[in-house]
Order: sequence, then C-alpha cells, then structure tokens
Amino acid sequence: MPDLAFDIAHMLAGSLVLVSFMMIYQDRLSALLNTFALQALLLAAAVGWQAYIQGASHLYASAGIALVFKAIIVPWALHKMIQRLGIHREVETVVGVVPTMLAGMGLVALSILLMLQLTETAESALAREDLAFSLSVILLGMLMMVTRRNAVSQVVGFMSLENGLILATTGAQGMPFVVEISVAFSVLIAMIVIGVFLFRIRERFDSVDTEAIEHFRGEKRS
Amino acid sequence: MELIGNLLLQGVQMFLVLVLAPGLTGLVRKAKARLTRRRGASVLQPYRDLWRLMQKEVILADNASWLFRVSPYMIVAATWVAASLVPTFAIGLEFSWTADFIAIVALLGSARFFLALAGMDVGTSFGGIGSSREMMIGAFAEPAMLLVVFTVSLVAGSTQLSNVVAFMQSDAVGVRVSLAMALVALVIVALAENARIPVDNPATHLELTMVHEAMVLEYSGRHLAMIELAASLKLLLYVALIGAIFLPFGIGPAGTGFAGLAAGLVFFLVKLVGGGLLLAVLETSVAKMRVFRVAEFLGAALMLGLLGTLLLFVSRSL
Amino acid sequence: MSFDPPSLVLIVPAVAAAMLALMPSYRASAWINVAASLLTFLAAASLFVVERPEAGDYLHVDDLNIVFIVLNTFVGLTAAVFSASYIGHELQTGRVTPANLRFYHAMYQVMMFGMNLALVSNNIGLMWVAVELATLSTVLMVGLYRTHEALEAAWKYFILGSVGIALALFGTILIYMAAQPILGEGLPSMVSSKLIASAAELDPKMLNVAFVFLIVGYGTKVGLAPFHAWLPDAHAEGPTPISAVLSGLLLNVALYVVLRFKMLMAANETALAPGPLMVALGLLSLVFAAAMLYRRRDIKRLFAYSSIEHMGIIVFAFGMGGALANFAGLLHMVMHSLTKSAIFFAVGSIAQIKGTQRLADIRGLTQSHPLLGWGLVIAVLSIAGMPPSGVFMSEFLVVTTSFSRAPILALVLVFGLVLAFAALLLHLTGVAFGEPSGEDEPLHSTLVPLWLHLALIMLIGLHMPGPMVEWFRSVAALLG
Amino acid sequence: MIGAGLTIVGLLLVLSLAAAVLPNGPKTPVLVYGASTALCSGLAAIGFSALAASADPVGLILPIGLPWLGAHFRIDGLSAFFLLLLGIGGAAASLYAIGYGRHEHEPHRTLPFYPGFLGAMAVVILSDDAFTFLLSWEVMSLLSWALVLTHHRAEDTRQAGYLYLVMAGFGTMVLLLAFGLMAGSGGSYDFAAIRETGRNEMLAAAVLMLMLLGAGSKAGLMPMHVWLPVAHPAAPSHVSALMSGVMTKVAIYGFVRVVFDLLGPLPWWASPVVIVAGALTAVIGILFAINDGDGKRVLAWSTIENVGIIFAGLGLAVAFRANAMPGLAALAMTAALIHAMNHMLFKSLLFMVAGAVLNATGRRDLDALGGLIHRMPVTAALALVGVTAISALPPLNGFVSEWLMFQSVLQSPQLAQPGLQFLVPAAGGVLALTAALAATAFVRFFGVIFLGRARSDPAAAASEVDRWSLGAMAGLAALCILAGVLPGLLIDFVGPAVEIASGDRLVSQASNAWFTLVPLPQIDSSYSGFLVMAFVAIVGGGAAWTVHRIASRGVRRGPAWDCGFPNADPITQYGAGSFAQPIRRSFGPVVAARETVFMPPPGDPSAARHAASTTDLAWRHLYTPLIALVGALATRANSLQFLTIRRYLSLVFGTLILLLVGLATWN
Repeated sequence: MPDLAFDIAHMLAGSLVLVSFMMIYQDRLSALLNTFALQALLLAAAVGWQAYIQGASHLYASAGIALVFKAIIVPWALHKMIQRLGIHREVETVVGVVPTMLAGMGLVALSILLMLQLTETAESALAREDLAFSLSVILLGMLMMVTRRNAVSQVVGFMSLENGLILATTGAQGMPFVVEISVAFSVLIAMIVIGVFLFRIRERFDSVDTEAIEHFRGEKRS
Repeated sequence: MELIGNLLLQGVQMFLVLVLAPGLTGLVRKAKARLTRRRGASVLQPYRDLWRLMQKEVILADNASWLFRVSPYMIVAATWVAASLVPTFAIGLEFSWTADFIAIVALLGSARFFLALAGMDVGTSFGGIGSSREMMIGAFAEPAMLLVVFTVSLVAGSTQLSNVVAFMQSDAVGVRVSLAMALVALVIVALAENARIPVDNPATHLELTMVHEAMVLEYSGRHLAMIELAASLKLLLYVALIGAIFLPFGIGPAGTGFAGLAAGLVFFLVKLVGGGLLLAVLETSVAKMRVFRVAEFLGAALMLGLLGTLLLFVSRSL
Repeated sequence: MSFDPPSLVLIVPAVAAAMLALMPSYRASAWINVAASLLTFLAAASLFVVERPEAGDYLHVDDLNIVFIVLNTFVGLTAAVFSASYIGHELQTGRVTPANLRFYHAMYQVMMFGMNLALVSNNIGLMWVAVELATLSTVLMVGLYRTHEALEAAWKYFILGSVGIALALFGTILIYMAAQPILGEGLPSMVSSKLIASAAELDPKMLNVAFVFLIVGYGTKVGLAPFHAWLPDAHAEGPTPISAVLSGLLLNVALYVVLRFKMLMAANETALAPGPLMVALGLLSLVFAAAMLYRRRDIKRLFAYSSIEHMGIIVFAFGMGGALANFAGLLHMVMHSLTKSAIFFAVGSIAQIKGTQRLADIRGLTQSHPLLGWGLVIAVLSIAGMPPSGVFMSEFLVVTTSFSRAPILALVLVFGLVLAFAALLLHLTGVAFGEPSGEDEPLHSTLVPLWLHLALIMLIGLHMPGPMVEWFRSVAALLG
Repeated sequence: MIGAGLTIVGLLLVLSLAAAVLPNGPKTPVLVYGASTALCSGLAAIGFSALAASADPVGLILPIGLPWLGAHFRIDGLSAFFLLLLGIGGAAASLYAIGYGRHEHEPHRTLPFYPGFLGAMAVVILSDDAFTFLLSWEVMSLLSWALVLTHHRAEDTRQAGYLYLVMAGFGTMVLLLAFGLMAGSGGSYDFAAIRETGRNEMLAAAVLMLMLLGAGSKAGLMPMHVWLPVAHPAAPSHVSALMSGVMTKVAIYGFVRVVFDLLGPLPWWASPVVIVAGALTAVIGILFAINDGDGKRVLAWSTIENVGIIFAGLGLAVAFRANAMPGLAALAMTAALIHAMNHMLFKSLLFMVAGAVLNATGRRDLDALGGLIHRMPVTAALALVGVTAISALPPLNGFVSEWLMFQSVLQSPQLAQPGLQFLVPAAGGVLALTAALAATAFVRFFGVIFLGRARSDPAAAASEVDRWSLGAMAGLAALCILAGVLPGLLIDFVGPAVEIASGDRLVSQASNAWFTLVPLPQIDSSYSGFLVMAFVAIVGGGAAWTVHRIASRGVRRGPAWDCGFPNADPITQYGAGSFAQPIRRSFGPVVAARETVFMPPPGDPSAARHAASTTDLAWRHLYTPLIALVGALATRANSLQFLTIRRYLSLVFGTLILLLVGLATWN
C-alpha cells in the first residue's frame, strides 16, 4: 500500500512539473491561464492525496483553497481582465520558447541533483522526491517570471512558483502552519492581482506591460 | 696670562683679515690691469676708496626703510665674523670652536640674505633683478659648498676647521680623487660667491648682466663702504679657506710658539698673493656667461661635490 | 493573565491598530499612535527588569532578541513622535487626505506588530508569517501618496518582496524537513531554540540548501546587493517617517532572522560555513552601494543606498565571525538604525522646508537652519564612521580585527568605506554649506527625535552602558 | 600630572560646548580665546614640568571608549615634549586670536570648534591605547575641518574642506590597518600590550609603510600632501597657524610613537623609504613655495617642506637604530624633534604675520602687497625674525636643527650598508639645496610683502594690527631667538623624549662653556649660537659706532635712481612671479612650469602678455586619474538604478541559481 501511495503522490508531483513546462511553452495569455488552472487543479489533487495518506485533515483545507481560489477564481478574474485589456492573444516572451525550455530542463536537472544529494533515510524518501519536484516547479515559475514581459504572465509565474511551495509544505510530514501559509499566499496573490487591476484602472499606464510601468525610474536618467 | 695671549691671538686674526681684505681686492684689480696691458690703480686704491666713501654723506632713496640702513652693518659683521673664523696663520685659537665649517657657510648665507632684502627695499626693478638672481646663484652655490664641506669633513672626521686643517697637515691624508673634486667645486663656488667672471662682473654696470652691483645700486657713502668691505672680506675668506684646506702648509698648530706663528703669517701672505694672481689670470682668460647658464655652471659644482662625497665611500671601501 | 512583556509588545500594537482603524480624527490618531508606541516601548523596556519568561514554542526572549526588541520599539516610538509632527504639514500641503491618514496610522501599528512578532517569535514558521506581514504593511505605506512614483516603488517592492518571501518559505520548509526526523513531526521541529540546541544532528546537506534559499529570501528584505532593487525607491517615495522605520527597523528585523539561521548553521560544523557567503554578499553590497552614492540626485535615495552599504558592513562583520567582529556587527546594527532614522528625521524636515528632495536644490542648511543643518552634518558624519559616534567604534573593531585575519578582504572593505565616505561628504558639503537656497521657511516638524538619537549615538560611542556590553558579548559568543 | 592634563582637556571641551550656546556677542570671542590661552598655558606648564622633573611616566584609565579596555592615558617624556609644543603653539594662537578674532564676521562658525580642536590634539598626545588615539585623531580632523569651513560661502573653501576631510578619512583608515596589524586579531589595543607583542621585521616594516601613509597624509608628506596647500590657508589665520604649526607635529608625534616606541626592531631597508620620501617632500615643497603667488599658500608649502626635513631626520634615526647605534639615532632624533619645535615656533609666527597682513590689507596675493614695512613696522620686524629663522640662518633657531641634521648626516659612514652610505649624503645634499631654496622663498615672501612700494591701494592704506596679535607674535619671535641662542637647553630638554624614541640621548649640553653645542664629544664639532650672536652684534654695532664716530653721519633723502624713466609705476618692481623666474626656469620640470608669452604682431598696439604656471605632478599623475576612475565606476554602477522589475528579478534568480549550482558542485 505505501508504495502505491508513494507512486500516486509521485505521479501527481511529477505532473505538476510537466504542467509547468507546458506553461513555459504557452505563448498566449489565455492558453497560459488555462494551463495554470490545470496546474492548480493538479496541486489540489496532490495536496488532497497527501492529506489522505498522511491522514492530516487540515491539509484538505489548503487543498480546498487551491481548488477554489487558484483553479477557479483567479484564472477567471485574469481572463476577464485580459479580455478587457484585449491582450488575450499577446505573444510577449523575452527569450524564445526553445531556449527557455532548455533552461527549464537545466533547472529541473539542478533541483533533482541537489535533492538527491540529501542523505537517504527511509521515511524521507518520499519527501526527497517531492522536494525535487516542488523545487523544479518553483524554479520554473521564477524562470517564467523573468522571461515574460507581461504583468499577467508574471503573476501567473509567481502563482506557479507558489504552487511549488504548497506542494513542498504538504510533502513535509506534519508541517504546521500549512493552512495559514496557503491563506497568506492567497492574500498575497489577491493583492498582486488587485495591483495589476489598480495600475489598469488608474489609467496611468496604457498597458500592464511592466516595461511600460518602468518608464519612470525614480531618478530620471540625464 | 695664557688666556690673555689666546685672546690676543684671536684679536690679531680678526684684525688681520680686516686689514688685508681690501689689499687683496686691490691686488687682483692691479694684476688684471697689468694682464690687459693697463697700468691700473695702485694696490692701495681700495683703502682710499673706502676712506673716501666713509667721509661722504649717505643719499637714501625716499622709499628706503630702516632695514636698508641696518643691512650694511649686518652684512659686514656676518662676513667679518665668518672670515675671522677661518684659520689663516694658526689653528686652535680661543674662539675657533664658535662656529664650524657649516656655520661659516650659513653666516655667509645670512649676509647674502640681508643683501638681497636690502636690494628689494627701495622698490626699483634693478634691486629686484639683483636679489632674485643673487638668490638663484646662492640656491646653487650654498648646497655645492655644503657638499664640499661634507667631503672634507668626512675625510677629516669633523666639521671643525681647526680639526680639518690639523688632519690635512697630518700625513694621514693621501692624495684623494674626491678631494680634487671638492677643490674644483670650491673654486667654482668661490667665483660665484664673489661675483667674479664668469658668473658676474664686479666692474660692470650694464643692467642686463649685473647681479651684485644691481643689488647695491642704491647704496652710497658709508653704507657702500661697508658693502665693499664685506665683499673684499668674502674674497679673502675664500682664498684663505682654499689655502687652509688644500695647501695647509705652515699654518701654526695649536699652541705653537712665536716662530711658528710668524712662519704661518708669512705663508698666509704668500697664499693670498698667489690666490689673487691666479684669480686675476682666470678672470682675464674666460668670458662672462649668460645669467641662466649660471645654473648649469653651478649645477656642475653641485654634481662634483656630490660625486666627491660618494667617491669617498668607494675609496674607503677599497 | 499575569504581566507578560513579550506578549504585551504584541497585544498593544494589535489593539492600537484596531482602534486606529476605527478612529476618524487624524489628530487624535496621531497621538494614539505615539501613546501606543510608548506603551510598547515601556513593555519592551520592562523586559530588562522582570525575569524573562520560559522559552515557549511560539514566543521567547533571549539575549539576542531583547536588544532588537528594545531598539525596535524605541525607534518605533521616536519615529511615531516625528511622524505626529510631520504628517500635519503633509495634510496641509494636501499630499495626504485624512482618510488615508487613518489608514497610515493603523498600518503603522500593524507594521510594529509584525516586526515585534518576528523578533519575539521562537518559531521559524511564525517568524516567516510575521516578516511577510511587516512587508505587506510597509508596501501599503510606501504607496501612501498614490503618486505615480510611489505606486511604482510600492509595486517594485511588492513583487521583489513576495519572491523573496517565497524563497524564504522554501528555505524554512527545508529546515523543518531536516529537523523533522530528529525532533519529530509538528511544532517542535520549527522551534528555533530547539533547532539550535540539536543542530548538530540535522542533515548538513539539507541545511546548506536551506541556507541558500534563506539568505536569498531574507537577504532581499535586508537589501543586500544584488537583491536591493526595491530599497532605494521604497525609501524615496514613501512618507519619510516610514523611510526611517524601513531603514532603522525592517532591515534589522530581516537581518535578525538571517542571524538566527546563521546561528543554526554555525551550530552544525559539518554543514557549509555561512561565513564566506555572508562576507561575499556584504562586500558586494558595500562596494556597490558606495559606488551608487556618487550619482544620486535625490536626498532620500542617497541615504537609502547608504543603508545598503551599512547592511553590507554588518553582514561582512557577522560573516567574519569571532567575538570582536560579532560584537562590532551588533554594535554597528544598533548604531546604524539609530543614526539612519535620525538622518531620515532630518531629511523629512528638510524636504518639508525646501519643498524638494533634489540634492541640487538644497544648499547652505547650516546657514539657514543651524540646528537642523548641524544636526544633519553630525548625523551624516556619524554614519560615515566619524567619532565620537558608535559607528566609529564598530568600524574600528571590524577593520582592525579583519585585517590581520584576511588582509585582502579588509582592503576591499577599507576601499568601500573610503569610497562611501567621499561620496557622502561630497553631497553633505553641498547640502549643508554654501549660500542657502530656496524659500527660507520655518521648521514644520520637531527636531527632538533627531537630537535625542544623536545624543544616544554619542553616548554609546564614548561610554557603552555596562549591561549593553554584557548582552553584546554573550550574543557575540552565541553567534560563534 | 596626567590628571591635571586631562582636566584641562575636559575644560577645553566644555569651553567648546559653552561657545556653542553662548550669545553671539562681542564678548564671547574674547572669553573663549582668553580661556583657551590660559588652558593651553596650563598644558605647556604640564609638559614643561614633566620634562624638567623627567619623572616616571604616569598612567590613568578612564571608563570610556572601548568597554572592556577603557581609555588609557599616559604622559611620558615623548608626550610631554609634544604637549609642551602644543601648549606653546595653542597659547600663542589663542592670544593672537583675542585680537584677530574681532575681525571674524561669523565667530559662531569658529568658536565652538576651536577649543575642542586644541583639546583633541592634546588627547592624541596623551592617549595610551589604539582606540583612544584614533578616536581623538579623527576628532581632531573633524574639528579642524569645521574650522576650515569657517568661510564656507567661498566655493574653493568648500572644495578645500572636502579634499581635506577625504584625505583625513583615508589616513585614518590606513592607521586602522596599521593598528590592526599591530594588535592582531586578538585585539590587544593598549599600547603596553602592543609594545610587548614581538613581531617579525617584515610585519614591522609593513606597519611602518602604513604609518608613513597614514600619519604622512596628515603631516603633509608627498604624495598625500595635496590637501594641505589648500586647506591650511582656507582657515582663519590663527587656525592656519595651529594646523601648520601644531597639528602636523601631532601627526609626527603619532609616527614617532608608533614607529620608534611601539613597533620594536625594524629592518634597515625600511629607512631609505622614509629618508627619500622626506627629502623629496622637502625640496619639492619648497620649490612650490617659491612659485606660489598667495602668501598663506607659500607658508603652507613651506610647511610641507619642513615636514619633509623632519621625516628625513626620522628616517636617519631608523637607519641608525637598525644598525644598533642608539647614540647616533639619538642625534638624528634630536634634530628631528627640535626641528619640529622650531618649525612650530616660526611657522605659527609667520602665519600670524600673514593674518595680520590679511587684516590690514584684506589681500592674500603677494602681487597686491608691498611696502608694508613702513605701514606696519612692528609686524615687519617680527616677520623678519620669522623669515630669518625659517631660512635656517644663524644665530636663530632654524639653523640649530639644520646643523644637527647635517651633523647626523655626516655620521653616515658608520652605517654598515653601502646603500645607505651612498643615500644619506645624497639626501644631505638635497636638504642643503632645500635650505638654500628656503632662503630664496622667504626673501621673496618678506621682500614682496614688506619691502619696496605698495602695489595696491589697500596695501598703501594699511595700518598696524592690534596689541594682542603683536604680543603673540612678539612672544614667538622671542622664543625663536632664545631657542637659537641657547640651543643646549633645548637639547637637554628634549632628552627624555629622545631617550624613549631612540633608546639613548645626547650628553648634557648644560656644562659647555658659552652655551656651545657639542652633540658628540668623540668628534668635537661645535657651534655656539650665543657667541655668533654676540660677535655679530658687537662687530656690527662696533662698526656702525666707529663709522658714525670717525666718519660722516650725514643722511640726505633723494629719489631712487630711475635709469632715465622718471616716476615709474610700482608695478615695475620685481613682483612675486618675476622674483621666482630664475628658480622656475632652473627647476622647470619638477614643478611642471609653463611660461606663455604673447607678443602682439608688429603694428598691433596692444600690450604683450606673459603668464607662468606650475602644476603639482601628484595631481597630474595620481589624483586626476584616480578621480576619473571613481567617476567611471560610479557611472557604470549607476546604470543599475534604471533596470526594470523583470531585470531585477533576473538578478535575484541568477544569483540564486549561481549559488545552487555552486552548492551542487561543491558537494
């Protein structure tokens, strides 16, 4: 039974990484948002499964948060927004998709390398696999943040980074504060989304392209 | 009794240099005249000049300050004291330790200092020209002189002229190349310090070339007399110095008897005459150089002095 | 419930925040703000006299954080006093409305609550939550003026801060997972005191990875180069009292957290020594910030970069380690937060008088406003390491001790220090001397906090109180 | 005794605070400067009695400074000597300031810092541990910086202050490194502990070099001198007097204390560095003094020169000590220390003279002055003493230290190393050149300011300065003469200091007849300032008397010989620039002299023009490139201010990845 449990957890975590790659591959905002919703869904599943095998009931809460907030509300909101901004078919990567993918491969390799170095102990085997995957998700999310110009896709990148974190927390046997942390992050994300709206609504910037936000840089160059 | 004798000797020394100085100047003038086929004034002419100048009243420029009036006496005093500290006919005199070689150089420096100030006092361009050039010459001559001092006193092991002369008389001193260099350097310095050709010409009053004369242009009467006297004292000092260090024959050792002193006196007079004649020959045989070449001329002396000092160590290490 | 200072320093700000959120009048709220800060400070100060409570799973007080708590609440108090006199004029000039002033005061207490929580918490998870709370509240404060620049600064701060927070969380998780096999599941594995106690058994490799994430994550908060980007703009565009709090307190809190983890690392000798990494980051920040000081045109950005520089010095000192260097680091930390907040008090008054933050438009302050001008001169010279400020003492200790141990590093350090000094003095000469410039308004804000801080700096620089020395030495020993 | 000293220091600091709060009235300066005069005299008295009694050093520890160390204070021969120096200089400057201070427009920019400055210098001298030493050293720099900025409205004053404090900060940092090397990572900071710890010669030499940089930058050693010629003149004259006369000596005290007292044995090859640095500083400094057109700057450059001479002497002492010849080391050290004292005397005097001229005429540039000997006779007379002394002319004090210096140079054959045997006489030659050039510089200084005819209206309308200033100057002039005539006393006095610094002292000179100086009995080179003075006075007076007696005494005033061009303009006199011309031409390369002559083409009636300029090669080859470098660095770094959030994120991300990769490969 434990090995089956292990395999399922492993499969779910691994698929999170896979979806991260899909997100990097997407070069349209709408498609990106859908993929992100998928990732959030998988995350909810993974967390739920962990809750089940660890018998940690509070994890169901964070699974719920992931499902409701990240898989449904936020993607929906962002969809609305990009519709309104009319940038839903925006193509705005800094680096080409292929090099980004390669870099992503490198990152995954790096994280697996790092995590497998950790000393092997019986019950932490699962944790190690889990950590390797979540670290890859985190790094891929950050990679996305730095390779996309558009604020929305940066937000998405940040959220997938944060997915990785949640995955890690749940992977950690009996770690306290998991729920609090996921709540805290939800607040964070909400603020980010609101922030993007804010910049849009105040009509200071004609687009939410962060390059454009940056046209004023504190001290003007002379 | 002993002390009185010593004091007496010291006094003789002082008055000797004072009395002989104008004579030396006269001698040089006379010799130069003869060398240029002129009869020239008598050797005693400088004495007459001094006396006449003293009799005349002083004509002061309107702008002259007290410094202008005090300087001549300062200058003559400094030079005289310096001159009377150079061994002439005997060493180990009562006050010979008052000032060593370095101090003598410095005393001449003070004389130059006040002369230069006096030159600037009236506020004519002549005075300024003279002072600035004189200080430039001094800026080269004084270090050259001090390097000569170094060489000599490193050989003799003391900066005290009496000791130097005593050492030079002893047979410890062999023929040394550095001493030869020091001699050349000292001669060059002497020419420069005494405003002699090729550095300066005591007989000219041509604005562009004169240095010493330009400074004293405003002086007259007794003041001029003092300046002239100081000049001849300086000349005598240098001749005596060269004589004492490089031809120390006959200078009476410390506490020598009357005979020794008499002999020393005779030798001293001979040296003076010889030095004066040589100077005259030199002055008539070379031409005066441009003011700004003086730097190079004296720079050579400086280098010679330094070389002399350094070679000393080579010869020592041999 | 008995008198319990640690929880009191949390309860007071929390309650005050709630009150202020409901309080309509801004005048009263300003003074409530001061009063709350005063109470918090008193509670913190009472930690000296009452015996310390047992270290619980959530809260604890030890030699290390007591210094920080007291310092934190004290600067919080003086900053509140300054802001009370400062904010009125802002209202007159219409830069803020009473509405967001209410918000401002509430947030001020929330921020204090967050920072105090981070300091007293004995639990790395709680610590993380607290730091995030403090960060978010300051983000909102920075954006207070709602100007284009302020919003941009807030946004930049927010994004970078959130990423930092995320990375720090991952580090925290790793620490937990390293501890969990030894300390068992659940809360115990997150109690920092227990962690440090049993650090030796923890898996060193896990700790190494964790420390990298922690120093990058919390280092962003500390403002170490190259994670510093948010810091200058956040300082420059927020209300000046907040700049003072940012430089004086928030950076310290983040640094305190880093120190906690450094202690953990140091306690496990098989793990990678944290020293070299901290030294490298410190020197980088120092030299980089020093070079940045020259081309500054905005007075608040200038001093923000100087904060980065000093964080670099402090991190370098702790990285070097050893009793003297750690002592110097702690001292420098305290001195920096006192001095830098004093500088920002002065800068706030200046900006109000001259109506600008452009260095070029501020001239001859010692002529037009002697008390303020000379105060600024003394403060800036103190931060530049001139005696008799305590900064001189700490720099003396850092340089002398490190040169005989690592000459090259010390030379880099000295190079950075001289570079920074020349830059600061360059701007100071322009600002403080020469013909006064601009309209010659009277002062709008009090100078008491400024001179109070200066007096403290001088006092500590000349004669450190005995107890302070004792704490510092024991902490220096703890830090290893 | 140490207690008394610290009390006075405390009083000085209190006086500073009081001056900050006292009302800005006419009484305040008099009060502050008067009190400073009294307190400085107290310091001088303490130093004097400590030297006279040559009592055992007494120490004291105050509970300030480094907590576990406390502030150590100690007064021994060395510190007593410099305390005496400080006391005299400070008292004279303060006395002068009672009168001079009246002319200050903004006394509140001078008064609060002045007494503290004096106090800080005293603490540097009295301190006995590294922390107290450096702290007071830095406070000294700070307060003098504030004093330099008294006339802060002038742009170049601000620049001078900036340059000064940056150089001071650099110097302190270097000193920190030096003490770091000496104290070791253990942090044994009190001088006693530093003295005890043995260190190998390499380390000692390294510390020496650092001290040369650190203390040298404060004393004005080349090439760290650049701040001095701008900062010293920028301050009010009594402060300039203190900075040039006393503060540079405090720096030298620091050097002597560390290198000769704390450091222990040094390798001989460390000495050439010091000697060469000193000699070059001396000659280059005086060359710039000759070429500078601003009175106070001339004095500042000459300060650099004298500091060079002192350092050359210290270098000699190092050389002799490394060869285990304490007697000769004592000779060189005596020369250096006495020169320090002498320089304090006449440089303070001359700066006061410059201040008096500044007050009387409002002009500092030499070419606006002239003929002041008629308008300010007393000042002129005192100035004459000063210039004679600084030109190292017998029988004044400048010559004594010069003479001792040469005497120790002449002992070089006894050195074991051929290198030094060659170097030292060469350095001696350079010093001789320096002395001669100094005479030139000060003939120019005195001649252009006081002699000739006035070159501007203010100079023509000048009037004598107040009694206080004259009193202070007269006192210093008297001391110059005294120290020149009775050098033996001074030598015996400096004995304890020399003994600490070089392990031996010169034989007592008190017993010699006619106050003669015989530093080394085994080779009886002697000099009697008293007799020279006496002879010159007697002979000169006698000559004057006889001439007036037996010959004429008549005087007639007449116009000066105008060479056929009547009533020439005062501008036709030799001025500062023209007087320096011969030297400028002879030493052109050293001072990077450039002369440009504009000759109007034939037919063009406009006037011909001539311009001469000199450049400090240290600026050209060291500082200008350095500043350019820093500027480039700043500009390069500054581009990081203008990145986008995404780029900043990539910075964070990149660093993280870098560290992780490093970690992965490290295991």
